[in-house]
Amino acid sequence: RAQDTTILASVPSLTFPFFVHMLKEIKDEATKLGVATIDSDGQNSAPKQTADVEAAIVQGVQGIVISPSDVNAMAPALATAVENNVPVVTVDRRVDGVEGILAHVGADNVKGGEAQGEWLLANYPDGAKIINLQGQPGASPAIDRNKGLHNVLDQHTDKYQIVAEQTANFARDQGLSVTESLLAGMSDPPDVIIAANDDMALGALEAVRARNLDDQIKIVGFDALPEALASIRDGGLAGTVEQFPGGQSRRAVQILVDYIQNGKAPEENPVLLTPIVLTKDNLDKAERLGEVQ
Amino acid sequence: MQARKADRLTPLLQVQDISKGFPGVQALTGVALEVRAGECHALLGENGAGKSTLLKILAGAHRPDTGTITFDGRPVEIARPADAQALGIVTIYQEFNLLPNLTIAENVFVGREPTRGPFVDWKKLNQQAREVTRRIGLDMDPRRLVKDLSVAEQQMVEIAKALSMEARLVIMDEPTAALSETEVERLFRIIADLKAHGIAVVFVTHRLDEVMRACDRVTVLRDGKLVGSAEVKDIRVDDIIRMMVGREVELHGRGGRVAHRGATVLEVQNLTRMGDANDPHAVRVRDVSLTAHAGEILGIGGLIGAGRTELARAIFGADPIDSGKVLIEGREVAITTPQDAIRHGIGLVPEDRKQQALFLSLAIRPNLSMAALDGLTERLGFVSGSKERALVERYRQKLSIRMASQEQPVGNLSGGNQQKVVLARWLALNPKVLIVDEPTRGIDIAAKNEVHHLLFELAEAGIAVIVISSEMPELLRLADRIVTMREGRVTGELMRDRATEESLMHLFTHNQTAA
Amino acid sequence: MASATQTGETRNGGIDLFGLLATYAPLIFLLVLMGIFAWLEPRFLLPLNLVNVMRQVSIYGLLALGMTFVILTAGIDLSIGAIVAFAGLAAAAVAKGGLENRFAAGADASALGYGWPLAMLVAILFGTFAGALQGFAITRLKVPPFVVTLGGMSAFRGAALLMAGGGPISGFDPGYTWWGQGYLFTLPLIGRIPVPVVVFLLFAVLAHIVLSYTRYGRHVYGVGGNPEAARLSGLNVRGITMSVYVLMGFMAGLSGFILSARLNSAEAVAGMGYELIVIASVVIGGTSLFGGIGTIFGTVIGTILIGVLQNGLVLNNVSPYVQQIIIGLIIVLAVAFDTFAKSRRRRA
Amino acid sequence: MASATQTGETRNGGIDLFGLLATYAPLIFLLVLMGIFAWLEPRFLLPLNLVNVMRQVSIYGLLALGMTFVILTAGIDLSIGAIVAFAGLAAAAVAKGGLENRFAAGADASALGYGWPLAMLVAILFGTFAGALQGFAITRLKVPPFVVTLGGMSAFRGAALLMAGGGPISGFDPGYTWWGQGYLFTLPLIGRIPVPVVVFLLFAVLAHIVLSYTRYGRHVYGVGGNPEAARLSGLNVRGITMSVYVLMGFMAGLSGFILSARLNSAEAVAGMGYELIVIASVVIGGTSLFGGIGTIFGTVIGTILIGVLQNGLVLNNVSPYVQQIIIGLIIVLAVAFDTFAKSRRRRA
Ligand SMILES: Nc1ncnc2c1ncn2[C@@H]1O[C@H](COP(=O)(O)OP(=O)(O)OP(=O)(O)O)[C@@H](O)[C@H]1O
Ligand SMILES: Nc1ncnc2c1ncn2[C@@H]1O[C@H](COP(=O)(O)OP(=O)(O)OP(=O)(O)O)[C@@H](O)[C@H]1O
Ligand SMILES: [Mg+2]
Ligand SMILES: [Mg+2]
Repeated sequence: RAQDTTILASVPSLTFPFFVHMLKEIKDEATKLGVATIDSDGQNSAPKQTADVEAAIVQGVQGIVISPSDVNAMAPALATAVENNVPVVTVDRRVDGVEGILAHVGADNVKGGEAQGEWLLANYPDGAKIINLQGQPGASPAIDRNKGLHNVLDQHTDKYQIVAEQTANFARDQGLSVTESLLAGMSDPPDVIIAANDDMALGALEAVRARNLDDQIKIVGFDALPEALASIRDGGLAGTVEQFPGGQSRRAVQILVDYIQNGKAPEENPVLLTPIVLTKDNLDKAERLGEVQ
Repeated sequence: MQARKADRLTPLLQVQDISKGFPGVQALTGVALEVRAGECHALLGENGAGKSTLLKILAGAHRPDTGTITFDGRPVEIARPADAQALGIVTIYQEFNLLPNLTIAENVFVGREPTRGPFVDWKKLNQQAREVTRRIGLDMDPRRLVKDLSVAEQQMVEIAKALSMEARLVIMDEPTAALSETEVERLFRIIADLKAHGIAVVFVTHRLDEVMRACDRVTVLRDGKLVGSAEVKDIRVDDIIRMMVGREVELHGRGGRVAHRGATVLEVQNLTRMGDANDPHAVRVRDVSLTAHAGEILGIGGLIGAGRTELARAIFGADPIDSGKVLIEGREVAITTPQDAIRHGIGLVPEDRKQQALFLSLAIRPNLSMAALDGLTERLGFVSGSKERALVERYRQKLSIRMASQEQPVGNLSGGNQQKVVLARWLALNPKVLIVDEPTRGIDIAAKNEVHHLLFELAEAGIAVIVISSEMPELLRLADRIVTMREGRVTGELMRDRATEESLMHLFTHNQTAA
Repeated sequence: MASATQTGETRNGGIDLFGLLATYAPLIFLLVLMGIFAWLEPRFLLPLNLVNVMRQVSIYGLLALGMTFVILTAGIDLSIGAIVAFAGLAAAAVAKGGLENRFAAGADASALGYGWPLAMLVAILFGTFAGALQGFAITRLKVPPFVVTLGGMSAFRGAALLMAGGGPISGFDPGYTWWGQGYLFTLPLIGRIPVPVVVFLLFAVLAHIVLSYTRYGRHVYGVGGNPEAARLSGLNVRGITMSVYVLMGFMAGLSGFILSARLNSAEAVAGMGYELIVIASVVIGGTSLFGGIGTIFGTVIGTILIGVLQNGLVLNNVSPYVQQIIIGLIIVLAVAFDTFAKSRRRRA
Repeated sequence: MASATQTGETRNGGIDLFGLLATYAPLIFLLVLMGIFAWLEPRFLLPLNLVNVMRQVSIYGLLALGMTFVILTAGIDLSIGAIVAFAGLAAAAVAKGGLENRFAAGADASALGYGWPLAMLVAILFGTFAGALQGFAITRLKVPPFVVTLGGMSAFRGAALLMAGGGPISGFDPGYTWWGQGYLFTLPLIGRIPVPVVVFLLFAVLAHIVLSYTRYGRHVYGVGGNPEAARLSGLNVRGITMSVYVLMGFMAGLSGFILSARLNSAEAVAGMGYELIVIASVVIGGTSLFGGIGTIFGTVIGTILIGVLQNGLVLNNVSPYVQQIIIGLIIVLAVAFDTFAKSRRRRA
């Protein structure tokens, strides 16, 4: 009966490598458990993801693994799913105000931002000047990661001074050009650049290198993409935040399939993985190290 | 419109000391105009004299810089078209002002559509439109879209629109330019009818015979200044011309031209072009055969919608043909695009200058050289600036095109000079066959005269010239031989000496083929 | 439209097949597409699914109605996505009684806030105002619509972000969410009909009547066909042009409200990219970007076509990447088909 | 084009102030803007910063050159962002010798791959091909450019995502990255001049020459100014229209290559939203969306203006939200100013 089980695997946007990886992991795990999947790309739009969920319900899927594009906006669609007795497991991001979500597996972005902050405290005990490269304005991961960073730093405003806070829209070229501009505008360079994702961090790295400031300025990204890991390995980025998307995804699928096939609800819920900052020293903890030759 | 018997002597409209400047041009300086109720008043002048500008001021399309307007004895302020309409000043503009995507009926009553509740009353609208269009002899389904009409048909819609209004003064800016004899006749009857109802008409034309036939008084402008006014009965055409041009212009002669027909250059055999596969009424050109000879001017005459333009376009490869052959110097040639036509030495000066010939966003130089660039191009596709300027200069002199500089935007040349630029574009390719469609539409007598003589010269130079004209005098003056068309068919052919207005009109309106 | 060409009648009153084909090309294309999807995946035809599709398109649809007016005047509006977000946030803020208590849950929210009627009103006012602002720039500063609304796209998005302080506002009372999630009545076979669908169809009928049977509507066509001529014919071209952007703004405001109700949340990134989807829908529906030609009927079809496309591809589990490729191709093909059909009709 | 309208020369050969104003309106606007930024933040004028700005705009600039040709024919191309990503990935794949070893670091990469010359070639071929495809749909299927390239935008992005499988390809050999990060020579006061800037300026000069002095350029203006007249003058309207999209594709391909070299990485999301920035630049430069009017000089100014705007706002550490609002307003104002200046000049 495993064969005729089909689940929906939906992520916020496949334009971000992070979610591409997440989707891939979900599918792999599903295949391993002999479960078919329907893929869905939210295309950064709650209505689009809602449409996909609704279509899947029509399709008669037995379960849904989803990383909601928005905590609130996806609630109605997932509520419908629950009403139709389609079990839902959320990954990475929660959904608010829906009764009867089977489980949430995640390491939320605020914690990730906090991890970046903690890394600062640890590595710059006596303070630092910081450039904060924020993600796409208004997008929930951008908001949460930024919030996390501030949660930590705002308690030590005396020592840790954010000299510039600009958005680079999660995009590498803007990470580069914005950093270029900021550096040109500063009499003395900052100590650290904190970026809300690896793309922007890697862009910033190119800018810093171009000014030969790479040994003065440390850069921390977010998402632990293989490219970032490679960069850390080769002494580029100082670090990145690992949220174990693969682990989350696999765990989520296991929980869901276990419930569908054996009616067993998970004992622990929510399943929370604490994000960590990866550096040269603990690179071995990186989930996707394997993908880096 | 209801009759109002008005005292014929007190002026209905009095315009004093009007000046209007456009950036770079002073279009009008201290012009005055006086129009009496129930008269037809001709406003004359060369291209660019300021006629349309003055009329647009009366219509509320332009604001004058200075000057006063008195209407019905009261000083009035005409700020926008609506004001003019409120006063009963109705205008037929020189450039068409129809809404292409609306029906004939909607265009006639635009802004005044009969409504039932919040809705347009279509039945009433169409039936009222029918009445008006019938009155001016345009018998067509009022639900047809205006964009599907020919130039002349559109002009008739304009007239219908004007007549449908509560008019006291009807302004007509070159209404006959796009019309052929029969419509012109009809228009004159309409004007007479208007006068009878005490409605005044201001009439602009470049055809002076029309002034003599239909108008009571004339006012002449030159270079935006008033030259004078006169009673038509007191003056002769030559006087008017002297007022307009400031010198004598020989009008009727053929410049001592004697036709000597050379070898056959162009031969068209059984050419047919369907307008639309599934609408038999739309056949544009049916089974037309004709020949054009070197050194000869061939005229093609007909009423509007006769298919002349369509024939010209088909020969030139601008429209696809459904059957028939085209031979150049005896050899059959395949012409499917204008490029083909040009390669085989055919040129076409289209009927609608602004829409089909001019590049209004460009200067005179690129406009004139556009078709001839190949000849001016050197290595790597570079256009030789010197050669190009030389070319433009040559034709400026040859055609005496009045321009300030080659870099002047072609848009602010007068109609006549614009037409010369277009002609020059084709002469620069020295074609074997030159087809000119309505070559003098909307250009003044002096310029017209020059264009005519130019066409004579071209024929002398051994080019086969084909002239399409809706103006019979022009046809009779220019052509050595005239082919007549009706409903897409050739209805006859006359040598010049045998052709008269009567014989032509007969062929335009009857189907039998004369020798 | 009571014009010969649009009703597919020939001059001589008979029936003109090509005319009909030209008029109904988008519909034919839609039906073919639906046929294919139904054949590949019978579930596609389930009433539940079709109702879903209709609800999904209803917001695009509302926008497309306004866009039809804009494009008929040969204009364009790229700012609607931003206005949707902007208006949605405004409505949410009102409903929550200010930005402070943005996450207060449903129950007490209604207590704090000013209720949905005011919220809806404010959303519409914001949208209309935004539209008027752009209409002003277009008619008075004489800046082409593409540029003005490109600027507006950036400016209003910025305004929305500023207003939201980046964060979403969510959790509205049932009266509010009813507008996006509620149902109005139940039809036999089909089932419950969602509110947004009804709103969309109501406005569609209204828009059709206005465009085809009122002076104003006819004048919109006129202005689109030839502005200068329209002016000289005594039409108030500026006013009419202004009005279509105001109308578009009104629709965007309303859509913003309904979207927030549907998602039970308003955020600054809402509505991103809607402008292109909506313009595509309108053009697929046979409206000419050069103005003067187009119908509401076509727009409705075009909107549904895009919705069916997205739904059908997901239903058939097509890879998301491939989906984008197919959608791109279909958009071009649909318009190509329409153009071809029109060209076979009596040439203008 | 060297017409009175552009060179501000009057009929009587004298100097026409309004003509000049009209010609140089964008430049004037740019200088004013730079003045303001310099006043707010003196570091804005540092050679280093100005060089940065030039490098940042060089890629938009290359695209804007192609877009000028397109818009001169009254066309538009919304697909360039997607093509940039697509071409960049193609180049990267070649340089890395396939998608497998996408993160292999610099050194060994060169060993594996086929080197930058082939990579560059492939990027340009991909771009050109994409352009040709769209040109075909526009000239043969008679689908309006807006629609075709809207479809292309979706389709090529999908293709890029498919190709990249979502992940970036990065780490190229020095020969490759030189095209984005290298320097060609050093100027006295200014300092080292980046390669992309030189490439941009070279192509700008080339484009200017082609448009102003060659038959082809003339034909482009002709087709844009009045297609029907162009056809009747024996111009190959289809061919010319086709060519501008091919040209645009070529530029997009080249830009994709240079962008990947600059970022030392290629990804499917590269170039998102470039189309609008680029179109804005061209229009700000005084090119008319209705075709037939425009200059390369204006486009260069327009591009720099956008770059200066973004850079200046960041330098002054303006809130990102407010930045979007300001950029939106400036775009409209710049074009309004240009329109006004032109309207005061003798009408063409
Ligand atoms: N909108 C305008 N902008 C600039 N110049 C204009 C404009 N309209 C007319 N002109 C100029 O004003 C002068 C008078 O033009 P107008 O059209 O009144 O002449 P006209 O007597 O009607 O000529 P025609 O017999 O060819 O119609 C011309 O030099 C023309 O170039
Ligand atoms: N653009 C058009 N759309 C539809 N029908 C047209 C169009 N132009 C002309 N026709 C029709 O084709 C026939 C021939 O028109 P055409 O213009 O060739 O006549 P013509 O002899 O050139 O007269 P004129 O040029 O003075 O209008 C007429 O029935 C006319 O109504
Ligand atoms: Mg005139
Ligand atoms: Mg004709």
